[in-house]
Amino acid sequence: MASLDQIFVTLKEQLVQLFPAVLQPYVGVLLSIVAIMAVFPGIFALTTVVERKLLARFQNRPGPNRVGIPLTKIRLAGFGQFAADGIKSLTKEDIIPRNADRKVHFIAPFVLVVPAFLALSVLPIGRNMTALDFPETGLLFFFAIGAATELSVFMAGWSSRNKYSLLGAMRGIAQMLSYEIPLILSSLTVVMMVGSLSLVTIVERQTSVQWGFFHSWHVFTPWGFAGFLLFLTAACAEANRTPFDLPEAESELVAGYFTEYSGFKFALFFLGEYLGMFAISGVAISLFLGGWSAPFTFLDWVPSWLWFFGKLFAFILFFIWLRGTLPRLRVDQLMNLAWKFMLPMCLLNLLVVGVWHFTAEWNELLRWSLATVLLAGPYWLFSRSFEARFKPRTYRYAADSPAAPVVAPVAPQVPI
Amino acid sequence: MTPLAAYLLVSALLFAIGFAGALTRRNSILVLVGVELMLNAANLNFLAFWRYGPNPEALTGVMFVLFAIAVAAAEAAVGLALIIAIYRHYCSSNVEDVATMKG
Amino acid sequence: MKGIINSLWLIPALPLLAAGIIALMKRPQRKPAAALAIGSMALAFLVSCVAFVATLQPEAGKGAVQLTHNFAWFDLGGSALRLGWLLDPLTAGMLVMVTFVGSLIFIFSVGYMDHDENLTRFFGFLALFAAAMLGLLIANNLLFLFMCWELVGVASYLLIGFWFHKPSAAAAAKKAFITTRIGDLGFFLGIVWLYHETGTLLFYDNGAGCLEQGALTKLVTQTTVGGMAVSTAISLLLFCGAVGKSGQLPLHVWLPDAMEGPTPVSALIHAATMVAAGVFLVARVFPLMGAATADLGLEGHSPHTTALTVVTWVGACTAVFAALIAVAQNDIKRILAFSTVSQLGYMMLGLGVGGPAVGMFHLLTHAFFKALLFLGAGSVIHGSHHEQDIRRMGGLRKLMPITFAAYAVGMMALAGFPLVFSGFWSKDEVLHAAMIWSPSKLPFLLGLFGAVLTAFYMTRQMWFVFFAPRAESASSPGRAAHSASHHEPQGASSSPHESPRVMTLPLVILAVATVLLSLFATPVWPWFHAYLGGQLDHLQVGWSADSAAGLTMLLSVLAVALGVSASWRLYSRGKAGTDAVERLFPRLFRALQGRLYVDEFYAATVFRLNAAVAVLSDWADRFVWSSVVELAAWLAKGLAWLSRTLDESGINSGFDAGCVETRGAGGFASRLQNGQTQRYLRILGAGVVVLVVAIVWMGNN
Amino acid sequence: MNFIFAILAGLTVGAAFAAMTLRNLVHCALCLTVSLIGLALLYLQLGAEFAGFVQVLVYVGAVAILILFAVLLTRGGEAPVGRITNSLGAGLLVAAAVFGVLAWAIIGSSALKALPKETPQPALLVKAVGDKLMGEFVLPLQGIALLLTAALLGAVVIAMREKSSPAGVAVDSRSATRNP
Repeated sequence: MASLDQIFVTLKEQLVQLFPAVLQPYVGVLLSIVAIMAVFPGIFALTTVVERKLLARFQNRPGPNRVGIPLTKIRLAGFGQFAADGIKSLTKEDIIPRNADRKVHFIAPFVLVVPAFLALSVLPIGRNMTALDFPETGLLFFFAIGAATELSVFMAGWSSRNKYSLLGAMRGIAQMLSYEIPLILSSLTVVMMVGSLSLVTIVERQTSVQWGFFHSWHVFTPWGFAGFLLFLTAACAEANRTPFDLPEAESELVAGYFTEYSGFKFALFFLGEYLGMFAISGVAISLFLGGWSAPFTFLDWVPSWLWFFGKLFAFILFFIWLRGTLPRLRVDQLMNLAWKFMLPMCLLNLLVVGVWHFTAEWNELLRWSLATVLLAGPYWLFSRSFEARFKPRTYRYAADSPAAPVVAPVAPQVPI
Repeated sequence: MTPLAAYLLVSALLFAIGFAGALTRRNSILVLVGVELMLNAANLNFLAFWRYGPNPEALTGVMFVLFAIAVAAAEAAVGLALIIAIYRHYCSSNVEDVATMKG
Repeated sequence: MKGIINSLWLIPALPLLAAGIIALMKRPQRKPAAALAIGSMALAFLVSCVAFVATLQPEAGKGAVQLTHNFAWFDLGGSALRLGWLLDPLTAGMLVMVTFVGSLIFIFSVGYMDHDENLTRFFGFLALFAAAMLGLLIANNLLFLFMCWELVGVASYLLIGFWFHKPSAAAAAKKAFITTRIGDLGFFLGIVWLYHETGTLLFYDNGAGCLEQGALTKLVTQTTVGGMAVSTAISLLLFCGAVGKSGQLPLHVWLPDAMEGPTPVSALIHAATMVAAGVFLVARVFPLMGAATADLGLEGHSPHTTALTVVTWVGACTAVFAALIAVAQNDIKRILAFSTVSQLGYMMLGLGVGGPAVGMFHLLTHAFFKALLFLGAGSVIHGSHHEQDIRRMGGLRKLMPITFAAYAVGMMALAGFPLVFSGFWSKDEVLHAAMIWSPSKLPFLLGLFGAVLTAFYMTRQMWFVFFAPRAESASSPGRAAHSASHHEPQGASSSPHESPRVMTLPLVILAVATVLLSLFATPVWPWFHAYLGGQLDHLQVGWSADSAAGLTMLLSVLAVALGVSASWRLYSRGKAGTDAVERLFPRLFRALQGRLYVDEFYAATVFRLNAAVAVLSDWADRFVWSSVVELAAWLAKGLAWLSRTLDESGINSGFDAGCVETRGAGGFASRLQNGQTQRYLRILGAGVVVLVVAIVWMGNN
Repeated sequence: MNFIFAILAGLTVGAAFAAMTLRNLVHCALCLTVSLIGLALLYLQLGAEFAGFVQVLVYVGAVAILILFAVLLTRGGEAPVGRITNSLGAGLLVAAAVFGVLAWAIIGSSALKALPKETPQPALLVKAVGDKLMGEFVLPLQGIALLLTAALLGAVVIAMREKSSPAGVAVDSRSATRNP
């Protein structure tokens, strides 16, 4: 079984051996990058169809089910759709608005896609399977690269010379900046506990066996659970997924910052968005869900990369499910949630991690209940104060606003 | 030329470019950009000296750069806030327009 | 159990904390505020019970339990100002009474003040009041006692003037505050003198306190003006405070006016807290008051010192005086107020002739039944829509049965119905002690007469409120106006109704307590005496009183019977709407109704004197002092003119020359500051170039 | 001379030059971003991985975005017409003098020549940085925390929209200062 687990690693080594020694390191990196650039767009293609079909089922309609293999009767339940979509977007006319800033307009999609691939390449997708291993700063690299997304959104929105694009870009940047803070803070909990910024180390730390039959994933601790939920919420917002899809709210802003994109560049934006979602899901998996490790020790025989991709698919399905279920937030609700709920909870979670670290000698039950109380009490308080904010709002101009009060002319008071 | 001298030259060039920008551009945001470039040039100096200096294990260069980045972030935030406030006040972001306090 | 002394401070601290928290609450937070106040009082009651239990086990041969806990508050030069807590039977009994009655009054207030929008503030003040009183009780330091004493005064000011939008309430609050301040002046002088003489204000401090043997001996042997012993003089000064606080004869005028406050406040002031403070003070400093010199060492029940004699006479006179006035009052609460003044007179009388046990027992029983009566009156007022005139009530026996029953118990206790009512036993003790008081029999006779009057006016009140045929409310103009102001429809809803359970429950509890208390100080089982005296282990059941006791009981029963029967006959046969006594003695009645014109007397004498002194000072200020001031002002003006002339002609020209030069230099420098940031920056850059060149040159050389 | 260093240095300096010379402010800001990324790569080249990634995170993720927002908030999105520089000759002269003096000092420095030409890559452990931050440099760290808080509050207060329009007041004060 170990051979199946390491099959890609050995394959790469043997391929590298075919080249002269001087070129070997470069070839190794190249192979890894090629693999990444092949696998994740493939998952992207699959996801588009799955999402369309699943959303259709949620809405009680069949969804794409026609396109199969051309010139045959095989329909593959519509799973040939992605190829058709891809060909369509590649062959469509590339429209650039006349007033647009052409250079920036052209660069923007690449600024989105390239960092997304880079971010994907630091993920440990299996045992010994990390394309770009930064032994010191993997997680930091991920977040640093993530900053490029905002830049790309700005470039796309600004260069289009379109109000909707600019508004969408502004919304998007504000949202990403706001949710980057809870995202980083909630992942800091793991960094604090593990003492390393390397994703590989973090995953390996979670493979230790607890109570004989399951791996000690971070999500199975109070702080880990809270951190996971916070991370997941922030990740939804970072990936612009429902219920945080305000930047591209089609009912308000047409399509947000990529309104003015078409054809291949639009496809690149689409790809970039999904790759970003995969990357952030992968980080969530690595930080909290044990990365490539199996949940139970008796399932260890399943290859590690299969576990990773299985979890990734679970995440994708979860995101699709959310999109089919939840309504969109309002802008003020979005910001309130980030700054007034998630940020305090993240800071509190950092505190709890500290407590957890220093109470390692304690009785497990006591430690658990202390951490749980520390998290659940404020959670209850914060969420209570939040209920009021989600109630319907009366708008200033919708409320009765009588005409300006008529001021009666006051007769001058003449002293008699 | 040693690598250190090369880094220092790049740093000096960067500093000079930033300085020239800060000296000549009319828009105050670009003056701030020039200042940022100068700060970063200084950071490159610190790191170059840390890398090629006598005792890199002391990490002083790296620490200084980290602190400098934090301070620069604060400086940028306050500076831009000032520029926006000035823009609201004078409806201009040109440096030579803001001379109310001149002698 | 003895360790309770270290946490005795909890008892006042709890209501104080509650008051502090309530002060921070918002107005709509009514329920939390009430719950907090009541809860803190209930907790204080529990701690008090623990303290009480601790005092029940005296160590053999040492007398009463006396626990103290002293500590230095702050250092003052070489000496430290020390405060402390004191726990002895006196304190413990008062603590239990105050917290118990206080809790009940708090609970009652929930119902009574239900319609008031400032309930939160009310409970804050109540808690502050209770805290101050409890602090006063546990004080082992006269200064601390005085501070709490003044706090009680402030709280009473706030509470009496609670409905400050009524001018009468605001005036009453001011009156209460100022009148008691007059007494407090004497009190404070006494404190200062005592500190001057003994160097300590601690009551008990292991032999070094001001109420202990060493200090007392010193005080008694020294004499001051007129050959009076210093102890007597200080005692009288301290008694001034008690007179003010407890509404004794010259300074009783504030107490009836204090009825302007809400009824629970009246109950609290009259039963548990404020007026009891004066009596408590006398009982507390009783060793000082009773400290006798050798030449005054007469035989008797207690040492007949000058101070105690004064106390006795003041008490006896107050008892009769107030009872007389009470006969002719028509306001239900005002009758009770004068009754309180009268009963306080009894307490003082008891203290003077019989010592702390006699006076304090009457204080305790009175606290219960007067709280009961006031709360009952509150219930009646609440039930009959804030009607306070007894002539407009009547027939409430059927409409408010629970209130009636409880009120009857209180009335009988106050009037001194024999055997099962605590008031009988405590009053009997006072009378008994007065009877065997050797200097004079007149206080006893006055007391007896007071007892007749007490029975008389209480019966009158009962008859008017509960028995008299119901007056037609619609015919009364005042009543109609009252109803109109409340927008109430005339008819069914305006008829009196029984109060809610939150108000009747405290009444029932207090009634039961009133009856039960009578068990504790009968001549058969004088438990309370033994408790205060620390002789619980010698307590025996059996007839322990002398022959005078029997006689006293008989006389007091007769007095009660006389009062009740006379009153009942007069009033039950009289016509409705008029007063029988008024018909018989119209002039006397009017004088009594006018409260014997004491207020008017004060207005004619004290106020005029005050005004005259004010005019005199004004004149002196205007003509004597102002001329001195103006002379000084002229001198200063002349000096100023001289220096100005010197300044302008001499010094200034030199400065001017300097200033011109400086200005020129500044003008030159200011041209450099053209406001162009980039120009500054260029100069800076040039400076950097010069600097670097200089550094490199120096480094190379 | 390293080939990669040359590319990175060229990228950085070129982007910086563009940032200081372009007409459109947004282009300037984007070029600044490129220059800062180039600097971060130079840091990586120097072995300061942590500092490099922090540089990207802070400058690209925050400062660049901040500058872009400021550009848009001050209506700088359109390329300005007319003069974009101010006393160009004097400024360039001073800047060139500064560069000349610095380069002269660097090249002529004997102390630099005394340093070894090649040193082994120092092992920079993030853990060591963390230990230093929490140990030796804990006071500056606290100071930075305080500074950032103060800057946050200050930025909010300064940039907060004033209630009343102060434009009239400003004009008044300016005209008032014209009088000697």
